[in-house]
Amino acid sequence: MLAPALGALVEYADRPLSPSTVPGRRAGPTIHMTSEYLTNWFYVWSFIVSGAVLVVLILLVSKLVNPSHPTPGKLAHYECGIPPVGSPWSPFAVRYYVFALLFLVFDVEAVFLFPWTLVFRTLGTAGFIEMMLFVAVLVWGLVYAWRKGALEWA
Amino acid sequence: MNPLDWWLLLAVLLFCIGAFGVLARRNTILVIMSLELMLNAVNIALVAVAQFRAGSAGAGVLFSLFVITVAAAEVTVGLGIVIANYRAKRTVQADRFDEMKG
Amino acid sequence: MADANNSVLVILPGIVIACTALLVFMADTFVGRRKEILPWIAAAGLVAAAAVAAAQWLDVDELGSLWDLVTGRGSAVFGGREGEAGFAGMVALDKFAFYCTLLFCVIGVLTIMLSDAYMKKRRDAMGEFYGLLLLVIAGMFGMAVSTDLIALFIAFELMSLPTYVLAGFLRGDVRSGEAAVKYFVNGAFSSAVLVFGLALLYAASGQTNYAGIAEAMSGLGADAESGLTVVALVFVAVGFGFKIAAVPFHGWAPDVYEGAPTPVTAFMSVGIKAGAFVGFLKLFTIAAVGLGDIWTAALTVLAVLTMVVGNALALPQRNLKRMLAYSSIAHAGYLLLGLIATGASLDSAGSSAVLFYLGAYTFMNIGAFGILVWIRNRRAFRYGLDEVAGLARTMPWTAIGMALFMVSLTGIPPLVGFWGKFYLFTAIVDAGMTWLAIVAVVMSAVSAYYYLRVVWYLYFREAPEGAEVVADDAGPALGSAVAVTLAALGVLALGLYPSPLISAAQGALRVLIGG
Amino acid sequence: MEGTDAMKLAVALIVLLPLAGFIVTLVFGKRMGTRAHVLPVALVTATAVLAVYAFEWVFRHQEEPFVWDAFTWLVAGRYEVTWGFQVDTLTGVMLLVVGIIGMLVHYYSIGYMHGDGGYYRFFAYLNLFMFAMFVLILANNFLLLFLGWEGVGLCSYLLIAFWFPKKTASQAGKKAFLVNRVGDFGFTLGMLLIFVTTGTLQFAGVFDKAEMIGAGTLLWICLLLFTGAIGKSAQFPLHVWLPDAMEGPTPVSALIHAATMVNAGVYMVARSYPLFMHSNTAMLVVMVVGTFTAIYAAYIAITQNDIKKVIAYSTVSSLGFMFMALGAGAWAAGIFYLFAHGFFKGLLFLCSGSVIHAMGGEQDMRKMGGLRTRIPVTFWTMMVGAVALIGVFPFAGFWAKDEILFADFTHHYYVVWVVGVVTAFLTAVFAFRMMFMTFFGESRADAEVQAHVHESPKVMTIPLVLLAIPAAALGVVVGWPPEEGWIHTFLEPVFFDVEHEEFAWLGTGGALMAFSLVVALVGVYVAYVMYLKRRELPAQLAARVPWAYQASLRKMYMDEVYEVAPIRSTIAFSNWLWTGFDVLVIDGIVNGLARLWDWVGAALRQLQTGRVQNYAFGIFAGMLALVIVVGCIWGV
Repeated sequence: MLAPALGALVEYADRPLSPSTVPGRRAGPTIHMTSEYLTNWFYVWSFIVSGAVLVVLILLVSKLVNPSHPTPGKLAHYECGIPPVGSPWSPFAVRYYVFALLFLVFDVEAVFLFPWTLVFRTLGTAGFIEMMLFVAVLVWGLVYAWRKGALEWA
Repeated sequence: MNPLDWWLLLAVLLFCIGAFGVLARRNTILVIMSLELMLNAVNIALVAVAQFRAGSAGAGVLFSLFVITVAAAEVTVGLGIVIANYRAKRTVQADRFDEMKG
Repeated sequence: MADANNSVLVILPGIVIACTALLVFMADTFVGRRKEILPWIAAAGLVAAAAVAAAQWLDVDELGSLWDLVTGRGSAVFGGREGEAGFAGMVALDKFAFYCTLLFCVIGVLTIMLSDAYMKKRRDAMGEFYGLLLLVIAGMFGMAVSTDLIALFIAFELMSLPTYVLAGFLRGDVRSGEAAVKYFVNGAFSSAVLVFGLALLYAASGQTNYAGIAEAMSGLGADAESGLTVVALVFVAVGFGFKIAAVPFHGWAPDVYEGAPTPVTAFMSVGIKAGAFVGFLKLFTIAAVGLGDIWTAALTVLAVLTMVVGNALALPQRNLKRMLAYSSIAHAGYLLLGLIATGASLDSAGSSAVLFYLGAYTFMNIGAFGILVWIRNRRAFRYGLDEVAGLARTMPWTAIGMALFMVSLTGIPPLVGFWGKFYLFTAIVDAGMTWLAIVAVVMSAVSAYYYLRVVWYLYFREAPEGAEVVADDAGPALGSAVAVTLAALGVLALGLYPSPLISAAQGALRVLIGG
Repeated sequence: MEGTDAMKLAVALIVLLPLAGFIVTLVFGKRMGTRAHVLPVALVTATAVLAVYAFEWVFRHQEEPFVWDAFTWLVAGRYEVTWGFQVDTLTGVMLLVVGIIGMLVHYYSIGYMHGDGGYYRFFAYLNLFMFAMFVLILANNFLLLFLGWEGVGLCSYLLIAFWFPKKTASQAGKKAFLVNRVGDFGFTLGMLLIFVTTGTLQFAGVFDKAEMIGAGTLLWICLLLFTGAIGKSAQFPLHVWLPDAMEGPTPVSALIHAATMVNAGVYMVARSYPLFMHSNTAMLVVMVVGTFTAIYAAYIAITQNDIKKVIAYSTVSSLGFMFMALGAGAWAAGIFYLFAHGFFKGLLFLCSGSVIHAMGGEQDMRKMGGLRTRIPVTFWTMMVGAVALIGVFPFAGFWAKDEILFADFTHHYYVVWVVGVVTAFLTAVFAFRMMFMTFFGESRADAEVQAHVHESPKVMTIPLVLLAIPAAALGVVVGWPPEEGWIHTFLEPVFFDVEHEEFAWLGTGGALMAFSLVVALVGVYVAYVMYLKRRELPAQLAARVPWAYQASLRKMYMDEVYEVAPIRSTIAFSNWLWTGFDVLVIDGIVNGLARLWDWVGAALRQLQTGRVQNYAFGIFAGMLALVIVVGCIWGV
């Protein structure tokens, strides 16, 4: 049911708004397509509408509508359906998160290696050296973490 | 309307859902997840533009790569802060951090 | 990668700073207890970076001396008028970037001095503190040199992420932690908005390079001012407005400033603001130069709100740190006038006024916060206004310094704060927005009330009972003293003779806008 | 032009010496202890000599004022601000007033402040004040003038609150500060407007363009500048700070709040003569405000019992007189009055200080009386001052006041003239009420105060005598003959083409002169009847039955108050003005502004909830709002 609504939206948004728009000026197919969607106000309205609906309304309505007769039972937060017993964190050693974070960082930084491999030949030595420097910095970070004792269970 | 608009619309919706999560969720972990959602919306937009829009297409892809990595760094810092606070305050509820106001 | 070496040269100062950061981190794990060396390494790195930047200028410039260079006299500019571009036009080290590099190094060194006694109390954290500080400064440098959306985004995040940690780096201190959480959540949120804005800018122009964007936009002619561009620029303005704590994106600022360690607060209120301003100044004035009327409209709304709300909220504050936080919000409002002036008139006067004000503000605000650090170093101090009552008798010189900075922040001649406002306001008047100038003048008149109230307490109030208790951060604090003294001298000297700085700022802008 | 180099040196020293005195005294004063005054006094003496030299120079070069751009403060595009000085005849007059009175007050202070805790601080502030005041009058552009303007203001607050442990003192200082904010704000806007319209702040540049400025803009400029003058020169409704400023040490009251700083407003308006000249409306405003203030303050002065408060209100009244003159187009007369007023009002203040000194700090005139014989020097000098104030032939006030009234009359401002005459009458009444209550009749002080009554030391009395001379003779010297007196020809170059009325001895002029003289004397007589004549009676009674003495004495007061109905109503009215209007309404407005902002701030504070996500929500909502606003500005 969203589509027709948006369709209407687009109809509304597509009408020429900016008086300064001169329909005559078109230069080349790309720009043609470009000015087609650049001149419409689709974005303004879609932002305002979806933003307002999704955020403002939900927040405010939930604030206004719900009667607040707080009781201990109601105040218990219910992220996972049942009132949590104790802290959800207790089972895990904090170390676990440190490892998780370290892994996350080094794992994701590796993403730069893939495009590099694609253009490795064209880049040549300079590119190789640069990537080695990049890796060196990462290693440097790892060594730091190790020196700081982040890698030991304690 | 041309396909790029639909992609951008998707990005916008995803972005707003993420924003909603940031604003509405009380648990900081979930807030950080919502932040990632917003950044992924950005990635969709970037890749879509790189796909459909004339101009320097490669830039968009490159940009999205950087967004991904920065997002990782961001979540790392965020979780680190949350952990540190959990140690001090024994809570991850965002609305419990209101000691300073006015 | 033909210009690889050249590119490296262009960002060499930044590389120096970053490498120093890595060095500090590593040294931290090796020096054991002798951590006093770390601040020296950090400071040396900053000085080296400044020296490198200056050297790069001197060897290509026909400029006679470094002085001519700093004062902006002389004709030639590094590598011609455009400055030296690198990494396929992603960065450019021009005179503008040079001015900013020097400014950032000054800010960094002052902050390092300021944190002297403070960090001696917290040896274990020294490594993180100075390393992260350097990383932030490297990010600020990136903001100054970047001429591409991608580079801008990376620099922006490099500037932001370590700051979140710095804000909360008093582990175990609840307020500091709270500051970190607030800063992080809001910061990450707004930078997501920013990067979405950048993406849309890319969508609108198909380019990420500033020059390319400007070209594409001008190619579109009137179509450029479309909904897409409006949203894009507004989003960029939001991310930017957050960093400079412009209303209504300011909510975090007072809490974070209050909770964060005071040296960090001092640095944030000056450095981050400067970094954000120079970065976006470049973006708006090069990439979005043709769309001036759009972002000018957005910034005008922000400026008025920021000046009014910032000052109004500073009035009732009785906690000096918090008062200064709101005051720095208000000053962000004044600074916005400069950008607006440039956007409205395409004249460089406004932007150069911004650069000048950033320099002036550095001395005023670091000085003001430095005084707080210094007092706390001498006696028990919770940053309460009543606690400084009658300080003129117990600590006369401190009181004089505080009074000096407050008066300068108010903008009363002959101190540097006055000239800062003078240039901003005249610029906005020349841009034909006299009403904005009037708002600003009214607001500075209001600000006089809470700034001079401090002076009033210092000199004409009886000291509270038992003021002479043991200090919170007792210990030798030569660094803080030197920092405050330098700041005071800067405020005085530049107040009596601002010409060098202003002409330097104008020289820096000549590169971006044909001022 | 001969001697300019010497002149440059003189001007530079005039500015620099007091500054040096301030710095040195502030830093080393504590160590100098009781000799802290030596350096500042010496320097100020030198300054005064130089000031006289500068005056003499300009006396020789009346047509070609001395202009010197010492050094360019900042060169930035078209904005060029210089440390530029200018000495024309108007400045010359101011130099005499500031230099000489300033020097005498310094000497006087040696005795008056002797043994005070903040001895060195006091002299340091005084020197700083001299510096700022000289900058103010020597400046050749509005910005530098404003710098001095703020400087004297700062010193004024510092010195009013000099005894700040006294709550009232610090309150008074704060009040002065707040009230002046309002004025300075107007002044700032005025400067901004001038800069916007003429593109410069140099006097010469601005005044050259004066004709070109549109009438509306010019009116605004003048009114804004005048707002500044109202604040600084304590005109209604911003006069409230001056009476309270009496909390400061008496030498301060004499120097800053009578002779020099409060004249800054008058000077600034006179300096902007070329601007005001072209805006009749502005002139009218100036005249009306001045006239009203004159009579209003005179009314209040009648019921004051604090000797310093009487003189303070009389100062407000006199300043009103000056603005009345400027507004009525009698520019030279106004400056003439300023010139004379500086001397005799300063004299009066110093004398009151000497009286207070003699009475061991007592300021209430009801506890004085009969001091005539006890402190003769003070008495005679103060008598000179009072006579000069009320304008008795041939003392200084006479000529000045008379020219103003003459101008009012001949320029057909008859109402103003009448008000002026009434004011003159009231002035005579309260001045001599003060004299009689203080110096004549029986002493009403308690015994042990009586015992210690003593004439002040030489260092205080000599300045009194030195001030009494000009207070007496100045009028004849510079003001004779009326309307063609030396002061007129001297100020000719500054106030060019002001039309002159012919002063006919056997015509309007003479008649008016005689009339106002009579009025003054009547006033004196009334005061005599009310506050002196009915005193012998209780004196004789007291000789026989001491217990009846007190009772009858109080009864006497009742009689004095109630016997004459018009006086009663007058007193009631002035009481109402003083307590009701001043204290309630005007203070209310001043404090109200501050409170309003506090309130706004408090309201906005509610939004600062400290919740992370409320801030984030603020960001998001602001983002949407911005999109809408900019979208509406720009596409639709």
